[in-house]
Amino acid sequence: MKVKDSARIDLESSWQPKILAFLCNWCSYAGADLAGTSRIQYPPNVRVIRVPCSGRVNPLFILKALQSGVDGVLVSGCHPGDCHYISGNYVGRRKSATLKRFLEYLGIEPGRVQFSWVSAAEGAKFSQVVKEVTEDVRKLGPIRRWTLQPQAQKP
Amino acid sequence: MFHDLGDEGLPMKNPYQPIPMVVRKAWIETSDRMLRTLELGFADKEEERSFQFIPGQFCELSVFGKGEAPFGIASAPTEQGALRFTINKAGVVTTALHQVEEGDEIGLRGPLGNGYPLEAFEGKNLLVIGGGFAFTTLRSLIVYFLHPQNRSKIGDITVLYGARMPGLLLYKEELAQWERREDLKLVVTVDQGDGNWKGKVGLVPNVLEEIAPSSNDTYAVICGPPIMIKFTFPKLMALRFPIERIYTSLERRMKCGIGKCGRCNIGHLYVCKDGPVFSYAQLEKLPRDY
Amino acid sequence: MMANAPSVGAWKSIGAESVQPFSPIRSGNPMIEQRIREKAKELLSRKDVDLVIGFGRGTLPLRATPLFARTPEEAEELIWNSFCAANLATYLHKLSRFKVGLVVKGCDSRSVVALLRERRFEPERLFLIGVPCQRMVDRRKVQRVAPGEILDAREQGDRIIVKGEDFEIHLKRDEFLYSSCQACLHRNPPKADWLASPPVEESALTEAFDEARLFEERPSEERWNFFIKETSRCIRCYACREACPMCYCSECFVDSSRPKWIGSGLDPSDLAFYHIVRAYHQTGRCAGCGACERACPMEIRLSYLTQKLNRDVKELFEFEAGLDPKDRPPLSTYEPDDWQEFIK
Amino acid sequence: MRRGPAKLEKKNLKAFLQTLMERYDLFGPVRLAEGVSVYKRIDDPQEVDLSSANPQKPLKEVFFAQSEVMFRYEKAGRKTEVRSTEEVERERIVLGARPCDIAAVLLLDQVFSGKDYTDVYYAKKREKTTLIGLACNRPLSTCFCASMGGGPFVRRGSDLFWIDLGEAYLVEFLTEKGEALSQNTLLEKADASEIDLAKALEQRASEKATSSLSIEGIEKRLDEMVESPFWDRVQEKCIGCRVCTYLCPTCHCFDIVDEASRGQGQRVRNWDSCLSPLYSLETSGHNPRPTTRERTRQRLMHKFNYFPKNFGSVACVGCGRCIIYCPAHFDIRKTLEEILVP
Repeated sequence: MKVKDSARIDLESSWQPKILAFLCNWCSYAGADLAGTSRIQYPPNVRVIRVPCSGRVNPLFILKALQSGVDGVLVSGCHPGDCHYISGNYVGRRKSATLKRFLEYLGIEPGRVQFSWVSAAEGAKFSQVVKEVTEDVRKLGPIRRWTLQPQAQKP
Repeated sequence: MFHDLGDEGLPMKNPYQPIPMVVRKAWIETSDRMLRTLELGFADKEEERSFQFIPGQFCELSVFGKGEAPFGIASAPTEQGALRFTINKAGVVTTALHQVEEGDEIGLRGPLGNGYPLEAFEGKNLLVIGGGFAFTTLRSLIVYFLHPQNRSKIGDITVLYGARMPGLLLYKEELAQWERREDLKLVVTVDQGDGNWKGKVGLVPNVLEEIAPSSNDTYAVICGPPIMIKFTFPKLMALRFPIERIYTSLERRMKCGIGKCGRCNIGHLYVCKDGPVFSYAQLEKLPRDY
Repeated sequence: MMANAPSVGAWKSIGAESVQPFSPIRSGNPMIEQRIREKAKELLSRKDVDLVIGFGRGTLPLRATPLFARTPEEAEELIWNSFCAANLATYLHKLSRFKVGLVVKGCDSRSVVALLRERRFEPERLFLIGVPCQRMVDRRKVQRVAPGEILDAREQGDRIIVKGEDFEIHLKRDEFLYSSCQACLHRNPPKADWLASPPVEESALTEAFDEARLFEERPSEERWNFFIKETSRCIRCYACREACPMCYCSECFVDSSRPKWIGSGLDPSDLAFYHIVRAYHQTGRCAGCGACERACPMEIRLSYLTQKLNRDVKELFEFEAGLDPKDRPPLSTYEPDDWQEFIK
Repeated sequence: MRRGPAKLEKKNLKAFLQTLMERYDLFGPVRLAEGVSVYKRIDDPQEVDLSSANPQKPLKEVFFAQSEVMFRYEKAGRKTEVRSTEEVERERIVLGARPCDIAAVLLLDQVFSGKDYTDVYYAKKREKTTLIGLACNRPLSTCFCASMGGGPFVRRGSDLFWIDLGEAYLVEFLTEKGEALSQNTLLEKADASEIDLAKALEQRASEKATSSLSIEGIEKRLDEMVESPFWDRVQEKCIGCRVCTYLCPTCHCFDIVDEASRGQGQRVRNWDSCLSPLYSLETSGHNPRPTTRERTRQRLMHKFNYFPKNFGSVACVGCGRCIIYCPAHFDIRKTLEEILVP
């Protein structure tokens, strides 16, 4: 993943939330595309990684992104019933539900990891989702609770 | 004890810190593109002068950010100016070494390990048996003894080298040159030929049986995949090679290369420090931990 | 090392004072040990199994150790007491070629069921010697209330009597249970080929120690700080992973070099990463046996992590691991109407 | 002629440590949680905890950290600049080290000094360190130092040796390095009764830590046991974690890895363990020690056969950590007995 360095926070004042979005190839990625071609504005804070299906998103991807300093993660896939692979998004939904609740339980703020259904026709919804996620994460501020520290000094 | 260390006014040398080497040349050796040879020059002339090695020793090569791995030195001490390594692409470090370009700098620590017992070989005949990409340090050994300065130190040299397919043979141009030499008997064999292959076809143990080199006054050095060694060893026994005169170079997972980090031990010996070259007489006394 | 009061309320360290010790429930049948031995001897002498894995006497007080009996004589060494804490199902992975008689408590049996569901081994090669569990005693809790090193310990009814060089104290057994045992709702093995005693009465849900609930009541930041403080002690010995019967991946994500998910050192964020994933990978698979926490030499609190996952899985998917061998693991299936309020 | 023993009142301990910290980096046992402690760099004398027995992580960690940067590097074009981190700036003091852990460090000295190569990371720390040993007044039932040639009051390897007298520590000066601290004004002259008390404590502790296990002849015995079915039984309950090796004061295997991002990074060494399958796994997929059988054998053979062959003594000091912390309750004393009395 290339997010690691680009996600480093430079200065508090100039801070802009960095959001990583995993978009499914068939719906949400096409939705983002549509938002672009339709010239619908959305915040530039999001970096997109295209995945075959929202069910493909290994929880490790989300965790690694957060640990590497990404301020927020969005996972977006096809609406229920629309999955290109019939059930990928349903299975993914269970992973997302348990992971989200678990991270919140540990003390990762609820807004850091978010999920959405965005179809290929929903350019406007994609834009709306990105706006919301960006604003949520902006309110939370830079991720501090869980990022790599410089290697512990030798004793 | 420890408190006295360094009191002699000499700075302790850091055995973990690599020296910089420049990739002078790099080329693919085999048709499967899994073996690549790097020719490395010293970035620091001082290091070059102090770098003395014998065939059979190895170095740790570093690609910074990827890590370090051990490789037998494929060039001979008689080849001045550069070191040569042939790298089998398998893990993270070797993949990175397949990607470095000419002019890049990489790190090197060495020479490490004991090397072949050249003095013992002197005045005797030498049988070299190699299989696949384990031919690297054997090349070093052969080139060393073929050098005009050293050729007279040793009797007959017989080289038996096998690979699965013609395309997987290392150092093909050099093999062709050796073929023409009179002071070296070279037998190259492949498990399976192809349309262009005019040489021998047959497994190394069978070919060894066929050429039946004499064990009189002869040392055998054998390196290759475990399966080859397993079947060739009995043939050497049948040819009456005593185990004291059969040598091999062992491969083990290594890290430090200087006998500190554990892991490569066989019994109380460390392959990195006490090896990698062992005689079968030595190995016989050790646990079968390899 | 020495505390003045029993520290049953393990959350005291983060300020929760509301934990109540259990009301005592009947202690274990004293005949269990003998019955286990008899059964093991029978299985071994009839060659129904190659070996029986149970518990043997430890070399230290308050400890039992896994025992691998291959002959009826060795089966005489089998014991049963309140220190038989290990989840022996973890040994099944390395004994794939043998017919095994396995001594299982409720949680251990659930692990076996979950593993069978994941097709880790053929059910035919297992004989489960079920023991309805009296719940196990946490030796560390006991040591903490003792004024010195414990040199001898025995159980007497619902008491544990521990002795040291210059002390002897009597403790109420049920006040020193493992937190995972305090939380247990399935003390009877859901699957066993034979039971060493009649089933015990299960604890009522309301009585069970809900560590996760208590933790949840803390503010978010405090939760994170607690989690990090605990995991920062981790020395990456992976005892938690190895002790867990469900951790059997041929390559754990921490060991993968391509991709490399996690740094190799002791960076607190890497340690947290490891523990998040180790726990999360148990979602819908964990029997709540607490083996991970018990194995930790640095006494890192771990049970509250899997407890939360277990509770969520129950709440969201009405699933409890290892109860029914026919149930699909919840993360490998779905219902069209699964909870999704969190999705935009 | 060394100075006679001094005493340090416990009420002056913190002040004493404070004065040491002006000139030295201080290391000692620190409690991380109830029942859990480690050796750590001391930032505040308040942290030091000399009350508990051995910390979980042994003294070796002070010289051979579990995770240590060896050098940092930065890419500049096609060149790479390497900067080693081996230098140790300040003198160091380690306090509260038990005799068994110090005995273990003396073994590690042999490994890391070596005839051919000196491990500079270890050696430079070791050189700059003054070791304050702490007598064990109450050895635990798991302690078997006496069987391994040590004892609760063995002073070998200590520069200073402290004995807990209740309200004060008796302070003995054993080396020149140790004597360098003798001028500290918080150290008072010890009187005869205090020295007698220390002797009585030593007597009592030594009686408690008797050598019930003799390992005479173990190296030879193991020579004959390499292929013994014994190992099949020994390995049975091993779950393959690394507790016994990481917490062992003499185990010293390590791994070397690069941690990098975009052109800069560091080479790090981390403790490794022969009980991990990855330890000996080769890139080809071949593993010379494929099961816990070979791995547990390696652990025991290294301690009681290979190490004696290479360095003349067993690599076990009888601290008992592996017995206390093994999740499967493997007791090395029992195994040694089984090896010696088949």
